[in-house]
Amino acid sequence: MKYLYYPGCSLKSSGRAYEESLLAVFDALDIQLEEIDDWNCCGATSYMGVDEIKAFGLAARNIGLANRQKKTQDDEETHIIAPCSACYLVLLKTQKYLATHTDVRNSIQGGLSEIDLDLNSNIKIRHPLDVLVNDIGYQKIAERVQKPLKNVKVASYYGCQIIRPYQEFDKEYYPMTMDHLVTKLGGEAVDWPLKTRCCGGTLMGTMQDVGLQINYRLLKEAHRRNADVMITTCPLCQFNLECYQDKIMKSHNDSVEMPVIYFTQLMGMAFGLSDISLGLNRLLTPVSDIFQ
Amino acid sequence: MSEKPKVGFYWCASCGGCEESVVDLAEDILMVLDNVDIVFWPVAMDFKKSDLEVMEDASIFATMINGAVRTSEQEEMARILRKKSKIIIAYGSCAHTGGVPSLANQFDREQILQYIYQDAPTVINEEKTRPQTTHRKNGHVVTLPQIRNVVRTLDQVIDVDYYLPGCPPTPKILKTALLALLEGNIPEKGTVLAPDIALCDECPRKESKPTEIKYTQFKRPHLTELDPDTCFLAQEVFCMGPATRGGCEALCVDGNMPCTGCFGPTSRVKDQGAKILSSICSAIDGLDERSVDRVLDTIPDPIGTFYRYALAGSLLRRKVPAKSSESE
Amino acid sequence: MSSTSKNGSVRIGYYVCHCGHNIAANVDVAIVAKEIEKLPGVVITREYKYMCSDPGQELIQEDIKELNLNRIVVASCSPLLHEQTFRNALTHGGLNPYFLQMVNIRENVSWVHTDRELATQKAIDLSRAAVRRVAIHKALETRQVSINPDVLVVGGGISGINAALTLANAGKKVYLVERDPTIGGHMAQFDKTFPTLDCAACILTPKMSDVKNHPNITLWTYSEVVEFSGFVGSFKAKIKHKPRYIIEDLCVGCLDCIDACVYKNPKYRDEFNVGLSKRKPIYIPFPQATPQVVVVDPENCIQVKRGKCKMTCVDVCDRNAFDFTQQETFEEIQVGSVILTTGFQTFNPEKTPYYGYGKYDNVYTSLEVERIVNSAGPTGGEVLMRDGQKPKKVGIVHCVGSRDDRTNKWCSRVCCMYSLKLASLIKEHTGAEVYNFYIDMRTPGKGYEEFYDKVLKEKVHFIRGRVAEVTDWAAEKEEEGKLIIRVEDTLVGAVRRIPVDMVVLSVGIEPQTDAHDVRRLFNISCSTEGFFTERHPKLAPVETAAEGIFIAGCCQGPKDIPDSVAQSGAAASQALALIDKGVMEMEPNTAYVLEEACSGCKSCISLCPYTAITFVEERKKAEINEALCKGCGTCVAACPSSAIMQNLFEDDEIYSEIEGLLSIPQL
Amino acid sequence: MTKITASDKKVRRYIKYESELDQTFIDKIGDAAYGEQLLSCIQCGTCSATCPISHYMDYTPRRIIAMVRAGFKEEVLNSNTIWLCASCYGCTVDCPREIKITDVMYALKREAILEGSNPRGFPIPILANKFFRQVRRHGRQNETRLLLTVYLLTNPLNLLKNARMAMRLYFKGRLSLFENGIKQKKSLRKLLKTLDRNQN
Amino acid sequence: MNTEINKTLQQPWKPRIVAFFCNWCTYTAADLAGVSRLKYAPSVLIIRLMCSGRVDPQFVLDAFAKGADGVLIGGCHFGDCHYIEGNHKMFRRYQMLKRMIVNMGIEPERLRLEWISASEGDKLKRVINDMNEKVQALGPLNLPGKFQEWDLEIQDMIDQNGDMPAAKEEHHV
Ligand SMILES: Cc1cc2nc3c(=O)[nH]c(=O)nc-3n(C[C@H](O)[C@H](O)[C@H](O)COP(=O)(O)OP(=O)(O)OC[C@H]3O[C@@H](n4cnc5c(N)ncnc54)[C@H](O)[C@@H]3O)c2cc1C
Ligand SMILES: Cc1cc2nc3c(=O)[nH]c(=O)nc-3n(C[C@H](O)[C@H](O)[C@H](O)COP(=O)(O)OP(=O)(O)OC[C@H]3O[C@@H](n4cnc5c(N)ncnc54)[C@H](O)[C@@H]3O)c2cc1C
Ligand code: SF4
Ligand code: SF4
Ligand code: SF4
Ligand code: SF4
Ligand code: SF4
Ligand code: SF4
Ligand code: SF4
Ligand code: SF4
Repeated sequence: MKYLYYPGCSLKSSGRAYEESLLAVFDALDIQLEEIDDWNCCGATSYMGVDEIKAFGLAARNIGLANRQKKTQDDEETHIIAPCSACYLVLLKTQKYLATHTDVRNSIQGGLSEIDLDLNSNIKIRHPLDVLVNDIGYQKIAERVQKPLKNVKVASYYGCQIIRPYQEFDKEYYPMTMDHLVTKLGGEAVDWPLKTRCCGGTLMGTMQDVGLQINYRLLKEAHRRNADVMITTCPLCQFNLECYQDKIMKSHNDSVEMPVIYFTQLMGMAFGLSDISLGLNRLLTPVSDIFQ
Repeated sequence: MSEKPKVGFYWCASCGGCEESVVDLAEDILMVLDNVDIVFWPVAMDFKKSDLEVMEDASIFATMINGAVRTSEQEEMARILRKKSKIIIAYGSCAHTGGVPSLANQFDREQILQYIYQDAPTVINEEKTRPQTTHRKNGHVVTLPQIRNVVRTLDQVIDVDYYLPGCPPTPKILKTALLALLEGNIPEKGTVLAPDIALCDECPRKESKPTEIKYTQFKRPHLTELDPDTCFLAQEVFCMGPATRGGCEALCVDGNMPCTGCFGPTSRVKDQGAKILSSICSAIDGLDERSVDRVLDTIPDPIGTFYRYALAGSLLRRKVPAKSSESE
Repeated sequence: MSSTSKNGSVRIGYYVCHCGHNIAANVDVAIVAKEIEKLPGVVITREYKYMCSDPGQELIQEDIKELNLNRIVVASCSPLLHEQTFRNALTHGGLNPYFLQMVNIRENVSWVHTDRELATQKAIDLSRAAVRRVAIHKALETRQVSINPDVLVVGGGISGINAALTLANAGKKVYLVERDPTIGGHMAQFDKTFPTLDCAACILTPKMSDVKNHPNITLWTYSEVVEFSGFVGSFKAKIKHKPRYIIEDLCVGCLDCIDACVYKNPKYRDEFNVGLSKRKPIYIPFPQATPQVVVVDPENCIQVKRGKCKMTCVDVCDRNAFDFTQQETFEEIQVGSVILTTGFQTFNPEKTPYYGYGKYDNVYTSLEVERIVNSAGPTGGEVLMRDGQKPKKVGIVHCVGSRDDRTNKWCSRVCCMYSLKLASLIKEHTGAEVYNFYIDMRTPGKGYEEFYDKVLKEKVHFIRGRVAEVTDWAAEKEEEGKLIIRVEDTLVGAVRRIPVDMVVLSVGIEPQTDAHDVRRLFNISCSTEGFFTERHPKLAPVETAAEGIFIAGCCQGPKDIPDSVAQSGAAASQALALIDKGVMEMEPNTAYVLEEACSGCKSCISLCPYTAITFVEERKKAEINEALCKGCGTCVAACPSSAIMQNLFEDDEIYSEIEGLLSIPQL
Repeated sequence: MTKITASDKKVRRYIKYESELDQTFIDKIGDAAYGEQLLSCIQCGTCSATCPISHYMDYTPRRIIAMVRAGFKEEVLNSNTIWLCASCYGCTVDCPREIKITDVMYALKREAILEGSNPRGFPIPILANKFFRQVRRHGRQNETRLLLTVYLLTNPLNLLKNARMAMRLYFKGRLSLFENGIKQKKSLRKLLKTLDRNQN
Repeated sequence: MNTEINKTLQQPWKPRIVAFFCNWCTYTAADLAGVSRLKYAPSVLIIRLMCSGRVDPQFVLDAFAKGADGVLIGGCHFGDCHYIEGNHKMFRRYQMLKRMIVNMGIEPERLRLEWISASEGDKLKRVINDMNEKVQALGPLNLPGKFQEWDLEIQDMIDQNGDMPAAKEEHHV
């Protein structure tokens, strides 16, 4: 099966390492990804709060583009892989909303027709985590492991937006896919209660005090549970938890230092891929030293 | 051989299939020919109206007329035949209940002509020529019959004695009916000469029909892989069998196609379409408007589905024209 | 078509009533009578001041005799009011009562229209329809069924026990079928009952032994109804008895065998204690179980499973009560009515993972806590947690699984009250701080609010807010090692985190998982969730749409013990009323299949709400059980061959009404 | 709630007259995306308890719902709650009445922007607006420039505070200063324009 | 014909609506409307059935064919049906019947289904008056007249030949 790839804005800047590691891991598993041509911003969270119709419109354009690309290639069922939680949620939400609200759908379809795009088709929005564990399967991933993560305790942090309220691949209260993945990579999954608690999103930028406190709670609990590393599925979570760590520790006067990396980076490491190919060099809190 | 009873055949608005079915009697036809004298059969032999007109009234024992009645000529011929025949048998769905031609009753004559002679994508007709009832050329006048606004069943035009249903009637029921009549076994006037019980009774798939079906959709037969042994309704494929007179030996079902209703309703039913609607829609799966409508949406052409062969003979007979077009 | 009397021709008498001024003021009755007189078949038309009065009725009777009338039309008030009156008049006049047709020209005409001419015209139209219709009426017989006085009660909770005793005390024979090894239901598991806090065992056990000892009650525990058929007055039920491997009549309940079992220690989940303790493969659910007979668990007993046990149990029994060859046995009984009291089950909190049930040891369901506070329970009445500790702080979470669109939408009605009860009991047993987290406090019942007040004064904490989460995530030092309850204290307006040692989930009441099977078996209806539906929510709360089948207790909807008892008493008295009357009369408006016209298409079978229609395999035709048909006519309308007819509402009768109504030429 | 100027500044009027309420508010918000269920809120507070940010909000989500119902339009639109909501959907998933609270928050944000009643000095509406423009112009967002603008517009001091981190990120290749727009900008603008038109 | 009636007939045209009411809810509501002396248009002619589930679509078409200008069906609200769900079954048929008559050129306002409980006498009044008004505005449907009118095109031949087709009777075996 071929997957279309929707990177989203973050994966081209602050989340660059996510993209690098994602591509490396998919490549290592022999899965082709094809970037959607001329994709635009997903219309994320903040846009919804300004103009809903246009937010849906932006997301819909991407779906329309995928539809066009799909048609030219004659694939039956096309899946868009959206790694950023916000993009994933917005695309999924748009699709589900338009499916049930005909008036809005008609209006959006009207706009798309003007630029020769078309919504109708059976396109599925997928998160790479979903694709990896459900399409590729734990089995195949386990087989690819070259350097098992012996004795590494991993706290899987799903964040909020990939797990609720639209997805269907995992439980919304106690998601376990990433935890299972960690065990398949040879590591030890830490059971901790905050794995779906929000990182505050853009609050870190806009109301820093609030953002720092929220992220402190997360790091603190992971620490308390003796995690060696935290893995995330979202560029914003990773950014908040990693890049602000200095500040978090300073403002709370507590040492909660911990590497925070993308789950794809962790996979790549277990696969034995090079640091550079996984973008590990881009981390502010280095990670390599804990893997002996 | 003038001892043999005289028999006539005539066709009105029909596809010719009914005539074909007479021929399909194959070797049996010889047996029929042995017993009767065909005195009128324009499709097979050269008979003219004038031949008919000179016959004595009530000199024909039985005439079988197939086809719905759509033109003035057909009306005229039907009337003459009525006069000349002791027994008139409406032969086939079209004569019986209107048949497929009567689906045209959903439109006005004008709408139909407009489409056929102008709007149809395959038509080029810049002069906007339309058929005329009279045409003069080189001093000759050619007349054509008039096309009526309404398609009619035979009994809406003349008095009919018996009906042979089917599109076309099967050779078997024709033979049985003919022989019965010839033997002087004369049923009550108005009888439909086929078993008075619905198709399910003789359908080979009857066993496989569950006692409870909740319809969640109706699948189009041509888009569905049809199980060759299971009742169509159980496969959510629309089947007219429950509301259609049997006697066809379930030919369509044998060919893995659902019954479309050509034998018409059974005798207690006034309106075949209304009855199938009633039975099937009662069992739709859905408690609210939205879910019911979702199922109903999968029957895109209700009239064509419920009344494929019976629109002219139905309670409403034809579409009520909109006020504006009525006045013309 | 029309079957007429004697001389074969239809002779109709038409009577139009003035109803004092009620009709005559707005309808010109004289003109109506004159118009109707012209119709074919009408022999006589009369107008009269009060048709329903004795002289009015006598008028009809005399005409029947003198004019040889065989059809009567009365144009007066609503048939819902006087149809019976005039039917009786026909009977007295020697005519079959169903040769009557009424025309409602009061409620449907004179009272609702002001234009006299139009009203008169409408009265004529309606009368013409009636005249046409009555001409083809048939003679019909009123149906009567006699009632077998025996009653089947299904489910031996407090509701079933009470219903059975009420009937038995009235001298009726009762079969009580319970699927567990003992009767008692949920109530047997409680320690105290709200609002009086009287001891459940003290009030229940005497009733249980009454049931066992009552000469009129046949008690079958460990049994189920597996087949059920028939109709009101004469139902047939097949009962399955599961093997206990003990001869019930021999066992005296000494329990020596349990001690003697080769399993030295209890090993298997004890259902009665909701899994809080273990039992052996041979056990008795609880000491006062009724009947007081042990039962062998076929899943775990070595002898049953593999046939190779030393059978130390058998050796010790000096009553020779063991019989390992026992098989399932079946029994058929005949009864005239049935009372269903199959009760409820509690909501499974694994469906609300945010409350940590099954994840954290110290999260309990209320039913578990009922056992824990019970002095006969697994902890001997001491409130101890799974780790053996006494809790110092306890949180009781209300509405678990209830009032929630994602689980059960309804309010379970008893959990507020039992949460108050448990709060009070826990505080009494342990002195712990107890917190109740509630959305709304529902205490509608006699003495209930007073009980709430008492618990308030016991210094139990009440926080109005639905708990969002129970977690072991400690945000502050004080929270470490505790379970933290996160809630908005909506009255104060602040989010709070309250660390506790023990959490009690007040799980809601929901229908038994097999409720749909049971309803299908007994042919009644239930809501999509599975609570059995009463015939009318206010006026027929224990009857069902199926004649002769009654419901009571929690199988009908959540309720507490007082209401269960009241309702089961009501159900028993409804059954008694039926038995006392001995027969039931039914309107002859049943549907019937014309076999020669039925193609066996089965379209009708599932449409009947009372499963009165069956497909007869031998003849491949549908057949309607007249006793079950209630005459709705749904199947009649739906039969695609018009092979189903309906007495009193035949197709032809309705067509002639339509024709009669409309036969005036339109302008 | 409305302040009154009394000689003692601490005295406030805590009464609300019907004339001060907007009874149509609920319909407006209810009509917006997914808001239909609003009326069935039982004020259970699950949303507030679940919300990771409610303790910073001036009204908890539950109170916002109650106030929307009652027509406290001014207070709601001026509250920081709607801007603090991080769209984590926790409340939406937990609400026993399946009220889409997150979408209600969105609807309220939109309403606030429309009415121009954003709380002062609150950078979130500004961020949203900037973001909006950037996407309209280039089709994608550039996080760096976005943040820069926001900081400059709201609290330039913040910029200094975060400067060190920014430098580190820059050297790690995680900040890009260049616009990285899409190719068919025109078609995107056309789409947005059509949608604008359709809306009005 | 009586002069009184003739006078009625000469009055401005009034619609004739055939109503099928279920015994338990809507018919009882009509009784209630009567007892409460509510006033409504005299155009509705009621036929009482035990349940709205008894309404055979043939009845509706037959009523139209025999000259009704409208057909009103009344039953119990969902959940209140005396026979549990006869009204649901009627509703499903009605949804299709409605599509069908519209396809056959009959205005949708001429067929109406209403749930009217035994206590809703005022709703009954409202529904009848409203339907009466709408049908009045549409004018007569008059199918029997239309059938005659349509057959005018074959009348000349009939006259010429002097024989009319016998009225179509139901064919019984
Ligand atoms: C935790 C808790 C505490 C409570 N505390 C109180 C209280 O203090 N005071 C109070 O008034 N109420 C209390 N209640 C409510 C009380 O439990 C019920 O009102 C009462 O038990 C209802 O009795 P019942 O007979 O209808 O049902 P049940 O007690 O459930 O009995 C039903 C019986 O039917 C049997 N059965 C089920 N299906 C079948 C079948 N198919 N065939 C044969 N048998 C069958 C079952 O085995 C069971 O024995 C409490 C409820 C709970 C959950
Ligand atoms: C405002 C209001 C609204 C309500 N709405 C609803 C509702 O919507 N649904 C619902 O289910 N319930 C409702 N209820 C409750 C309902 O009214 C009662 O449940 C019900 O009426 C109780 O009926 P009853 O026969 O016990 O008592 P009552 O209705 O009080 O009847 C008692 C009768 O006994 C007579 N009587 C009294 N003493 C004597 C005597 N010594 N000798 C002879 N006769 C005597 C009285 O005159 C009276 O006729 C409502 C109650 C109120 C106050
Ligand atoms: S419904 Fe059709 S397929 Fe099914 S038994 Fe009847 S005729 Fe046969
Ligand atoms: S089976 Fe025998 S030993 Fe066991 S309890 Fe009964 S009587 Fe006692
Ligand atoms: S047979 Fe064995 S296992 Fe079973 S009850 Fe007796 S001793 Fe126990
Ligand atoms: S009784 Fe109380 S605890 Fe139980 S569901 Fe109702 S409100 Fe909730
Ligand atoms: S619907 Fe009619 S034909 Fe079909 S099985 Fe029932 S009674 Fe027979
Ligand atoms: S009339 Fe109603 S109750 Fe009687 S058999 Fe038919 S569907 Fe069942
Ligand atoms: S969780 Fe839902 S029902 Fe409860 S207060 Fe919040 S919005 Fe209202
Ligand atoms: S979506 Fe907003 S209001 Fe809801 S829980 Fe998350 S932050 Fe709080």
